[in-house]
Amino acid sequence: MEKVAIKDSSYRLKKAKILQTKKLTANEKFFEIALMDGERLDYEPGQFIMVSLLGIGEVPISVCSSPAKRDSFDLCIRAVGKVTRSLHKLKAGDVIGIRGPYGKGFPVRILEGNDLLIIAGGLGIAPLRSLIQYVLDNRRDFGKVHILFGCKEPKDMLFSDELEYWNERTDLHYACTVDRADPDWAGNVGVITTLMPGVDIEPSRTFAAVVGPPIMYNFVIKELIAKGIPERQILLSFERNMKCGNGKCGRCQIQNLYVCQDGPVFHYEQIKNLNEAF
Amino acid sequence: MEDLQYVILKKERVHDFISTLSKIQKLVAPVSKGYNNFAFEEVSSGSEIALKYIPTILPLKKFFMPQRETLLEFKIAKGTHAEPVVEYEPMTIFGAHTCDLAGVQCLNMVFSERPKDYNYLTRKNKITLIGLECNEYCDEYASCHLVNASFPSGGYDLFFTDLGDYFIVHVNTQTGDEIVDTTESFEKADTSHIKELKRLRDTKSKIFSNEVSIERRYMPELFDMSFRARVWKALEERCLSCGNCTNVCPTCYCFDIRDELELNLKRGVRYRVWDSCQLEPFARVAGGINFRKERSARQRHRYYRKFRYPVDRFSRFFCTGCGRCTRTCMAGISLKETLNELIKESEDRVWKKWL
Amino acid sequence: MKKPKVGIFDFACCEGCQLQIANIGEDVLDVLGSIDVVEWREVMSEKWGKNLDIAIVEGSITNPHAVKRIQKIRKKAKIVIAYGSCATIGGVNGMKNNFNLDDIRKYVYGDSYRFFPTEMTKAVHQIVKVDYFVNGCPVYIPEFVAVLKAVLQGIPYYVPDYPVCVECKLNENVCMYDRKVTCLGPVTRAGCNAWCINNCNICYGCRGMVSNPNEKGAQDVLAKYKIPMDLILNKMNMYNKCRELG
Amino acid sequence: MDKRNININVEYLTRVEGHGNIVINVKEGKLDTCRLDIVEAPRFFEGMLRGRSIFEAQHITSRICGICACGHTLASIQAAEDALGITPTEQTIKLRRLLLHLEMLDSHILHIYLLVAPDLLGVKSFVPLINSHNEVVRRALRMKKTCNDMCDILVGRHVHPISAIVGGFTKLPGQSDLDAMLGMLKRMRTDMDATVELAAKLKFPEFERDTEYVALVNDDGEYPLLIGDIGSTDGVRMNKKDYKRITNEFVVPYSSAKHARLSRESYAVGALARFNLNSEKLHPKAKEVATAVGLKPKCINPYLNTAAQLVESVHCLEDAISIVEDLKNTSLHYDEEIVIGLNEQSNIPVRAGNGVGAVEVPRGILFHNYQTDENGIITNANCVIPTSQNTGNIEYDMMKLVPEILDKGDEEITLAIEMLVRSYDPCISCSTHLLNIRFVNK
Ligand SMILES: Cc1cc2nc3c(=O)[nH]c(=O)nc-3n(C[C@H](O)[C@H](O)[C@H](O)COP(=O)(O)OP(=O)(O)OC[C@H]3O[C@@H](n4cnc5c(N)ncnc54)[C@H](O)[C@@H]3O)c2cc1C
Ligand code: SF4
Ligand code: SF4
Ligand code: SF4
Repeated sequence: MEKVAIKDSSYRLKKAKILQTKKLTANEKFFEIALMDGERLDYEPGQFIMVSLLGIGEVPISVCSSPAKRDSFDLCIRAVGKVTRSLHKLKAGDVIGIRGPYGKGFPVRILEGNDLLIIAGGLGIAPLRSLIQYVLDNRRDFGKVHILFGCKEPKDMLFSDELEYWNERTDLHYACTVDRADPDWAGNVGVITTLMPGVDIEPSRTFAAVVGPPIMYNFVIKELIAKGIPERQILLSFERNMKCGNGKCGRCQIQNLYVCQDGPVFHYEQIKNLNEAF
Repeated sequence: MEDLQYVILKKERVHDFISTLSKIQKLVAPVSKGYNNFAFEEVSSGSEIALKYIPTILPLKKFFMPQRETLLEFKIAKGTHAEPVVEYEPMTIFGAHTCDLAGVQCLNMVFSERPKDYNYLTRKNKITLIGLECNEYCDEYASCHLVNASFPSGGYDLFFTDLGDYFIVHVNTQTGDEIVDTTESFEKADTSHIKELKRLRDTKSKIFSNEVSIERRYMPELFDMSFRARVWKALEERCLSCGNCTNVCPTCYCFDIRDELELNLKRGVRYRVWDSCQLEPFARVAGGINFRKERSARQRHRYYRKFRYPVDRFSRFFCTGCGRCTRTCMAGISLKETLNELIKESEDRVWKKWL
Repeated sequence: MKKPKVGIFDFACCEGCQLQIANIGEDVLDVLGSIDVVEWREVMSEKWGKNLDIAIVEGSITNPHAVKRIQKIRKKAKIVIAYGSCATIGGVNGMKNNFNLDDIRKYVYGDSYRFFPTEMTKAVHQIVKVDYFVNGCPVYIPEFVAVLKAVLQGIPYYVPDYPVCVECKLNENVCMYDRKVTCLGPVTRAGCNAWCINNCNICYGCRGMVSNPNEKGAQDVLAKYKIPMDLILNKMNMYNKCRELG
Repeated sequence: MDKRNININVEYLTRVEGHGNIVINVKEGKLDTCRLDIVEAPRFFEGMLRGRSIFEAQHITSRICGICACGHTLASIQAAEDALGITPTEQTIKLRRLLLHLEMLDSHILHIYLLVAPDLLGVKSFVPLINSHNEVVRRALRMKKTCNDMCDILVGRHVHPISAIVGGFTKLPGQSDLDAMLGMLKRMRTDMDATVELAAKLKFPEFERDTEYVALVNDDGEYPLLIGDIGSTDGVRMNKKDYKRITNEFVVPYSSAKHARLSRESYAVGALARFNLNSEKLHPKAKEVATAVGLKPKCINPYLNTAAQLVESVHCLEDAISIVEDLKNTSLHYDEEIVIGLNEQSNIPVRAGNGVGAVEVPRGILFHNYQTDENGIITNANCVIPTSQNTGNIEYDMMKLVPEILDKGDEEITLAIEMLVRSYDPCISCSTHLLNIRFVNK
């Protein structure tokens, strides 16, 4: 058996340093990361990277910052298992491996000049934060912007200071809701679709970007279509099991589509007939 | 047929040829494992080889993408350093049937697609492939004609056809040419040999005919109609989810990637292993949702990955008709039967629509 | 990093799984170099008695005394590893549960049977919480080492939830069903690299069943090969009887 | 002698396989109690075997003891074949002898290095030896691993062998496997020499008590381990089928325990017993070692059981080499590979029967006995392990030893007694059906 190094391997890792971490909720942690060796990550909002902890494993994570932030990027990670729990133990200065970015993000060139209805459920805010920050960085290029956010309980609220900031901005409409309130909660209570009647949109010029847990999609899409938004203008991001990110390992397939390469962001029109999508 | 590309190997010289070949580099060929089972294993003499064999337990993919292969080697001490590597072993494969050659062609397409998989491609370039024609069906499980894999169509360096006292050999590549030169076992073919070959192929085209009652070109359409077919539901109760059908399939290439550390927790490797869409955890994500929870959905996915999805991507079927999945299934799930049932079910539907 | 303090304890079992540790050979010194074994009755006279980082527990729980002892160990140990079939699924000791307990006691010990209190055999997790499982009768050394590394890394170890057939095929064995012999591979959790089939025996199910076995399908297969149901149930019960206790 | 009171209670005797307690009570200089209690949780193997196919017996009874798994397997197979009326082929017997040698070697090495040596070197366990005698520990592990690797080749694994079943082997070693084994065995000679050298230096306590020694005997030139009649140093000889005559349970007057007895109140089995009965059949190299360590029959110092284990190790290594060389020369008959049956495929006809297996395992003779109905289903089972035969003898040894060393301190007495028990290499994890379990009903 012979062994040689492969320069162009699609599994080659880039070294990245954690600049800072911040606990967001009991289960989610925020990481600001910079590539080492003078490299930069070029990505679109909605794309993801593979994050490696050598000896433990590799997981797909959405980049949650705006590409305009050139020198570093952000991740928001929920601790659920092997790799993600181990990532939570890291602190500023620690080094991780990454590869990517991968997949198709939100088509910002197409979104430009249109109104946006951004709907995030729970951790779905992570990839959407990238889009929102991008939109805010380039606010002039977009029409009206609505952001709807829902999560289980107030304590699960991610990026609460940023939500606060969006709420205060006059150039966008922001609303949020929780499934279950706690005594300190004065806001909306109910599933995310309860916020939708309050949004006034011009369907033909509105693009909806929706990211959340699988069960959320069915209900939200129904509402959006009822509001008259064309199927082509509804964008969804999917989460599937993923190992390679290269469209080979087969884990993330939704029928004939590979989430890692053809997605994770899809037009509703593209996938509405795929039984395995929902 | 171009004469120049053909040589012949007399039967009495086969053993010489094999032992010479085995001295050039590692040689693997089909050997008998008993109970009408065969496997590609290393050989050094002609007597070890089973020239008449039905498809081996594992297909050739085990040489092109081994069951376990290292992707990265890393050290954890002092930051992290990881180096992508490929492990390979130059070898010659002798005796590949047309279905298995087709399987390798499929894998070549997959791993050449961007982003290219250099682990596969590097290894592939070190493998010499010598095909061997099936003059008749291996058994009732084969369906190679349906998928257009019953006749040779490239993908080899040399291709052997048994014509009684001798093999006629098609030289397809320069590597093949070099083998002919260095082993010095071959003679030039003349027109009578070529005629013999033609005659064999004519007979073959009478023996080999569509194993399933559908024309090849209608297959994608059949599958387009069949996503909700009852056939899949019926498989729910039968399939044991043992993953045998995908492991033995020449074109199933799904894999898992894992890390392994040495005990000192300082060095390790990242490696990939074969995986199977038939296994319970395959499409399960954090949080416990399983996107293909039902065995029926998993079986359906397998069939679509053979007959429908690759048609869009690679313009060919990813079934080579080798029949391994049927042969290996202890629940007796048969590829041909499933297809026939799909056809019957769709005919019902079309018929009812007309009524 | 400070070396974790490890205790190795045995309950009703053959102690073969402990022996597997010695069978690692010289590499065991690397294993012992990464942990600090403070209690291991089979090979050590030292006794510890204090709190432990890791308790490796071999054997099934078969009498009231053992129940108390395992509860004590659980209280003392941060991490409990159930080690070997007896500990993880009850193993061969579970066959006892096929019988009336008094009857089996009388059979073996005659009139003195009263001196041998016994209870239904249970796996360790059926009494106390277990953090890691090392299945197998005996344990497969590479898997044990993998679990140990996961413990040291502080990450979970997932026992494969797919059948032995997967590994069996990767090893390119002739399937036992082709030899007209029943094999429990299709319903047994992988992780042993199809040890028994590699050696031309059948799988006896020593690693426990996969989480979602297709029982109906398995019955059809048996019918197809004309194998009597009770024979296979009997075989299933060799290692997996304790499953019934929930 | 002063009127001492001694109360020794060693709970969870360590460095033995399985769980045992020692209870010694000296009241005013007189020995009052002297017991070896077996506290292993009973596992009821014999009970569980009822209703099982005779072809499953070997798989199940191997699980009686992980240390002598191959021994139990072989005794079980022998009993089953006896019951079914099968005669194994010559090749099968050769391979089984080889397997038994490997296990003997493995177990003796484990016992000498990991369990006895710490006592003789004055440490608590082999763990401190890792630092103080690193090379010794490495050698022990290396030798053990070699035995283990060879078992892997021969039967799949040492702990609960896979391919050895009733009728023969499901898989036979290939030519390259035989070469590999031969290489390993030959390389082991260096380590064995070093072991002999080390052991020659060890000093064993001086203590003697005459007793009856029981082991397999035969009439050919072979040191009997796998096949033979039951023989004793008191001149008894009988067929293995009559094993119940010696292991027969009987009640001794001073307790409710049951003992095994042949010509006297107790007897001993194990390496020393085998040596005392068959030493002239040992391999010449083993004989040399016996002379070197001053062991000659009839030796009645139980502590020297360890020395006898050393001598046997040399014998097993050398004889294993001859067996493998022989197999290589004659080359294996691969058509003897058998398909596992488990009654689904009646390759082997079944019948009603009653079979006994008697095999010398590291700690002495092991008996398995099965009765089956006409379908080959076990109706009665009995397994008698060496340790249960030895326990009575150990107690008589203790009764003689304790008064002799009453002038020593408690700790020294405890150690002397623990060492005595350990020298028998008791394997009480085999708690199938212990004859002499002592009920603590004070
Ligand atoms: C495109 C994309 C973008 C994503 N973006 C983000 C993001 O921005 N932030 C984020 O937090 N996550 C994101 N995820 C999800 C994230 O990738 C997963 O949470 C992560 O892969 C989990 O890996 P893990 O190693 O931590 O968990 P694992 O150890 O793999 O386990 C996950 C869960 O499954 C269970 N499990 C796994 N295997 C087994 C088994 N064999 N037996 C029993 N139980 C098992 C575990 O108990 C655990 O609950 C994204 C996923 C995708 C596909
Ligand atoms: S699906 Fe079955 S017939 Fe088709 S290539 Fe795979 S194994 Fe062969
Ligand atoms: S031999 Fe057993 S484990 Fe192997 S494929 Fe067949 S059924 Fe599965
Ligand atoms: S093959 Fe089956 S019985 Fe054998 S070790 Fe694996 S799980 Fe246990």
